[in-house]
Amino acid sequence: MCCTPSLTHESEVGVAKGRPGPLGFYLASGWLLVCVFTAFFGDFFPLPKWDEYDYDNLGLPLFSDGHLLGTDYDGSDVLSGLVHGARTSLGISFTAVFIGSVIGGLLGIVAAYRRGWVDSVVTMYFNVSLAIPTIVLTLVMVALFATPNVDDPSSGWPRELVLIISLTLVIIPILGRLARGSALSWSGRDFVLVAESIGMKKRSILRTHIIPNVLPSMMSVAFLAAGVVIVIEGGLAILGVGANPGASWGSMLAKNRGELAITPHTTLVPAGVIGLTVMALNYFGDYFRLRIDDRESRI
Amino acid sequence: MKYRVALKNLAKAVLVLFLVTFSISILVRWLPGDPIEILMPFATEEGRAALRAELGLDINVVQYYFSWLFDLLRGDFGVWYASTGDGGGVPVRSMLAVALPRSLLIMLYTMVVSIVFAVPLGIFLAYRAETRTDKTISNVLFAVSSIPSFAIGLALAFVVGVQLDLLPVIGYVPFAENPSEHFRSLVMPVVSLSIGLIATFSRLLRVDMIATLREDFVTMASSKGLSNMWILWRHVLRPSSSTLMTSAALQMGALIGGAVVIESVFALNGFGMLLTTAIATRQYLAIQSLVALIAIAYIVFNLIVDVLYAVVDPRVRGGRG
Amino acid sequence: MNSMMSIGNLHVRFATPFGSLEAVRSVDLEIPAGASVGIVGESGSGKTVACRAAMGLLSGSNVQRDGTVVFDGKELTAMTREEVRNEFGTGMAMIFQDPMTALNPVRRIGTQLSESLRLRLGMDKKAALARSAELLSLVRIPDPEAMLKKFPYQLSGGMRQRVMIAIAISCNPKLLFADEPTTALDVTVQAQILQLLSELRRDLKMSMVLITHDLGVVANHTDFVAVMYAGEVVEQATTAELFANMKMPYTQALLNSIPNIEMKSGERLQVIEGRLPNPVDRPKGCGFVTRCSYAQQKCHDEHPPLLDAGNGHLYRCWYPLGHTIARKP
Amino acid sequence: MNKLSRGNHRKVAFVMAMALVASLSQVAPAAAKGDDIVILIGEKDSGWCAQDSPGLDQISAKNAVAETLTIMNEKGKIVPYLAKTVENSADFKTWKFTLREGIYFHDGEELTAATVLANVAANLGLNPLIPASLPAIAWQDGFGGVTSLAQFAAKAQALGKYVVQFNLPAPRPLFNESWYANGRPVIWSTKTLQTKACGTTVGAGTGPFKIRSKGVDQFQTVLEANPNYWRKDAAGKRLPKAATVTYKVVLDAAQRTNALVKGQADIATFGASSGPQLNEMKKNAKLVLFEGRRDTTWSFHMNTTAAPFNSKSARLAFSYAIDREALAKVVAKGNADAAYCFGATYHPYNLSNGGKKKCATFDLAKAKQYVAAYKTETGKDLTVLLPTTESTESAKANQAVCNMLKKAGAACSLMPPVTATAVILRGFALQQQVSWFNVVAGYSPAFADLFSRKTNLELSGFRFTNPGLAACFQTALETNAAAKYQECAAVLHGEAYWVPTYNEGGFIVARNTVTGLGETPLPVGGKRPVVGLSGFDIASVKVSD
Repeated sequence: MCCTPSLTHESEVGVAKGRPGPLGFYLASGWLLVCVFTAFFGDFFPLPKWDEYDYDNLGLPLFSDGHLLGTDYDGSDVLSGLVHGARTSLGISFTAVFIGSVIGGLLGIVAAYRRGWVDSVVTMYFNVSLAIPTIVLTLVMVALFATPNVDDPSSGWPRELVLIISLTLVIIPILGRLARGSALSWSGRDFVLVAESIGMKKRSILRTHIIPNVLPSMMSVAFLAAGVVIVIEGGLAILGVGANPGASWGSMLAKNRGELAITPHTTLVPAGVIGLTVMALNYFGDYFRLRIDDRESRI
Repeated sequence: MKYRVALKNLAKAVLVLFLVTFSISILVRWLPGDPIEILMPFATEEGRAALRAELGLDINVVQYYFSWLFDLLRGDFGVWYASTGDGGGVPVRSMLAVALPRSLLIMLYTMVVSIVFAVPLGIFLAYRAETRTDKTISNVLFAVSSIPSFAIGLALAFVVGVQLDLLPVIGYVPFAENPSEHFRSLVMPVVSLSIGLIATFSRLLRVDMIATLREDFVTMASSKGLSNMWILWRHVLRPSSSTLMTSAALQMGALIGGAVVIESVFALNGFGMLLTTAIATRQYLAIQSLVALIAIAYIVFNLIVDVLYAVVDPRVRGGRG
Repeated sequence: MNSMMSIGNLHVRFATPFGSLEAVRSVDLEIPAGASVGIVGESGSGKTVACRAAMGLLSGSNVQRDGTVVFDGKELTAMTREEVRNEFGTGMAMIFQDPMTALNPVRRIGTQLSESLRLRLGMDKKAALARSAELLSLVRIPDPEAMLKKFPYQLSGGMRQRVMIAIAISCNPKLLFADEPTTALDVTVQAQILQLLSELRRDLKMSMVLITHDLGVVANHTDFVAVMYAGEVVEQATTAELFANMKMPYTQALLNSIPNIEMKSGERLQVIEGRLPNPVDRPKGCGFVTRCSYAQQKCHDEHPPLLDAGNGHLYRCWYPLGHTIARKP
Repeated sequence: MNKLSRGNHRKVAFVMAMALVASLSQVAPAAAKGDDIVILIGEKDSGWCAQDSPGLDQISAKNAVAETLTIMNEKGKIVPYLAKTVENSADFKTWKFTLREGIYFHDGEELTAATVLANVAANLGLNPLIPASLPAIAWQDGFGGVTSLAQFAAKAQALGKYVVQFNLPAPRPLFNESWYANGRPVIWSTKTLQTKACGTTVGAGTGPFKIRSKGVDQFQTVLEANPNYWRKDAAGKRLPKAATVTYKVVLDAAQRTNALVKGQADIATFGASSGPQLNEMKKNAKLVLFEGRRDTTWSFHMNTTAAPFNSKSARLAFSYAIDREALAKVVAKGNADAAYCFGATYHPYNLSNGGKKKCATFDLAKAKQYVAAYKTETGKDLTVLLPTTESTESAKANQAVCNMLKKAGAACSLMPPVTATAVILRGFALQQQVSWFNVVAGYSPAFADLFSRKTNLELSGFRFTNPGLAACFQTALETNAAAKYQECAAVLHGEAYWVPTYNEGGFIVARNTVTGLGETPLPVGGKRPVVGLSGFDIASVKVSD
């Protein structure tokens, strides 16, 4: 209470004051809800198909008849692209981050709590996979799994699935390291020692003391990671290993990048949508973190 | 005691290096398609057998790995086979001699620029934490950091390069050839890569600095009558920089191979393009050597950061913390 | 006697989402030149905030400070931040509670000590370091030259506190705030540090404000005492007068909560039951009412004003000690 | 120490900032002026050796250094070039090339009959199954499939210092064209042939420019004028006009456009797939566009030895499903034509003469019908796998094709470039069902050759298993009769082995300061086309200040 620093405008109470206000929260979650809704029910919207080219309407500007957000220079409808892209981008990013944080989180927590050789092995795994570049990993994964056997062209795994797997592999060590660090600091706290001293089983200590405390910071970072994955996927699209051209927000950007000077809206609009989503995810993550901080402080 | 810790870290680093290169050996072998067919589609039987032996396809992966490793340790990075050649090619080392310095410089400049801009920005945001200024800038930074670098690069090329006619839009000029052109040729690529990093770094720094600003020693410094700028730069920055350094080390490794898209846009033709081409054309030896270099870079930067931790925070030197 | 600092009707409010939190309210305090004033109160009573507010160390969009603070003839409350900052170090200085957290862990003792000499007094680097060594010997640190090169974590708690005192007095301040300077230390070191402070105060002719929760410390090292409770000054007198003629049940409770050598074995230390009132939603009567064994209905209904018992002895109680009627069974 | 390093940080930051400011404040550099020409090309390649597979952009650079015995003039006719005369017997079995005298390689060697024989010998044994070795196909086929020097010696001989004679086992009416083959079979000096790196990083030819430096990564090639060049301009003045030429590889078409508009380059080449950029540049008064004849046909061809395209129904379904008009628009934005039958209308294979199209064209109903027929035949759904390259255009075009197939009821997926590149490199798609292939060779006998060589048909990526077709093309090749070619082409299309999609020409865009493009006279009269099948001639090109 006493130690309000003079230097910053933030103080302990200041944080409370600076908590994301309800308006921002509603805006952010509203945007995410719209995106998620679109991802699920986009097919029912009365729109042209995202991957069909309207050959007579190349590069229509915004607010054209029949094409609300115009078309790109290939004649595909930008709005339908965004609607379809919501499913691909969010699907890939949310799934990869969710699975990645569950696996990474568990590995990290177990490593931190068991210490010894388990910790060494898990940490080594994190370091090794961090040292392998994302691009190499994804290129190899796509070559390995997303390539249909020529004798049976329907045999390869869907590209999106392979992307999810490789991005999950990218996420695991990042969130895993975070979880390990956080679990390490929590497991040194007094209440854990107390629990141990009264003979509580390791597993129940993990369940009741460590995991609930590690979870909040993991979740706030996971929200950020979800945003980052949306962006990474766009970068992969340029190398031809991302989603098909125009199938995700990132690949819309990648596909239309050459026409930036000619039909700027076809890059700016998807970039704006990605930006908004990443911002909303960040906001949500922040809100989440502060809510949890709040909970802790009330205990 | 200290030396033992250092040795232990070094041993771990070597083990990581070993595991990375070994797993790449295995992964590369799994890649679909017979490399002989790809690298030497029209060779004679003897030629095929020779290449098969050279690529170690006739021995098991462990033997092959070690023979590659010993070659690498001797400085032999393998051969880059001409795409439709008869098994002849260019040494990977001579390809690297062209590509690696470029990528390292781009990485270095990007880091310097990102940090030079991110640090004051992070300090400013922490100083103004939770004010409207902070929130506005933070949100803008987030939006900007979510735009992929290639989009920023192309937009810059068009606006700064073509419309304002300020900078060259393509090409790389070596420093030795013309220092000022060298910098000019790299401004846009470096800026495209930096913008996202500036956003990331300044936000990381902001969070850590806000925590540090709550420390008593900041109030103490303030009560000594020191100016805010002095306190922020001299008292708060250093104890708040560990996350930033960790993140920077990770990014450096990633930038060397990961700038491929920017390399392509600005016709810089560095390490990233080499790597992706190597994978697409199944340059087995090259892939392994290139990935090994990235892993080495990753490890070296992490070791450097460990040393920097000690420079920045004396408690680490003392064996605490 | 000249006034070194005069605090008039000081209020400090923090804006919170739950409403305005009034941490300090209507504090009047006089710090005579050359005198030592003790501010006593339990944790959260607002003593630290009051002092920091008086110095001008609190700022931010969520902090609101009202009242006047006159320091050495200058009205601090009317000055800009820059002007106030110019008073820091040379005019006013502060010693913090926990020397572990108040010294920057990543900077050398010498750097931290000499920087104010260089920045505030304009000394060059060499002179500043020489002076720093002198200051360290002044606070009785052995081998000051070696000490300059050390980092805070390499020092013991007592040493760190001495370093902090050295930093605080480095620019010869006229007024020294010592915010619980000994809480973080063990008992033997506590006594040495307090002794040192008193001697320094005398030698350097400083005024001092000693913030503590320990009435025992106050008894030995101060000339005047102000007791704070829930953001208010509830009792104020010269030290001698206060101990001779204690008016507030709260002050007495504080006194009883100090361990005493004369305590018989088996006797239990008295604790003050209950909690400080919620600063956002204060009771309308006396803030101590729920914890006071003397409380009457009036204490619930009306906020007691500051009353004068003569001799400059002020107190804030409807039923002060020594008052015959009001004792509860 | 801490103090010091901290001080340095500031200094370093300051210096960096100043350097940035200084470099920004400078005015942009002037474009390469006068004698130095900068040309941007959109394609990286592995080298210029005969076995390498340079594309058009690289060939234009390669032909600035090394030249061919014959060449195509602006009317599309093959004329002698390094050779002074080319004579043949009436049965097209004996060919005599008389070389020009006094032509010297950059390394000082004189061009003689021996050099030509050494060049042919160096290319024996190359695998003719990949397009890269189209010249090898032509040569080897011409010699009846010889693979050893001993066999070769009997069939080719020097009749004098400057005369070479080839005795072919079968009639080859277009043997002179084999020595042009879009600029591929260049004549290197004997020393160049002896190095492994023949033209990859070094090499001496007879061309107007010699190699000054060529990066191992093939991204930048700097050439300098050959002072002893044999050709002169129309006024009899020395060629080449420029002092240096720099070829830079810029993969991104938008960036080639930017650099050109900005003046960082003088000339850039584009394919029709850069349609959006071309359309923009057409509006820019500072730039001049040259479009070559639309004689490159992008086609699909199918592997008939394996499912699904061993079924004629599958092939017909594919052929009818593709809307050529739409595809041309998707890919080229008005800078290419739909190809209904093979090639441009003047091509000997072309069947659409007189408006009577004899080829399968877009017809969704028929496509659906054949998809269904395939299902009844085999019990399986028709599934097609299209290989893509890294380029966005390739992915876009393939996706459009996939959509068309899906509309017809067939399944379709894209093969990722990381795998497709490998498969494509692998001796022309040994495993592929379908490949996208550009047939540049308007008149190249080498192309027909692919169908006529029975063994190749079985091994190559084309894998046509139709002996009748092979024989047909063999006859056409030996007689060079357009009618015969059309007859074979009719079979080709009737069986839907071959699905042409669109025809494109190359584009050269130059700044209006560039002069002399396409003005170099050929020694036998006439000119090279501005944009030809082997790129363009830069001997007379100059940039005015």
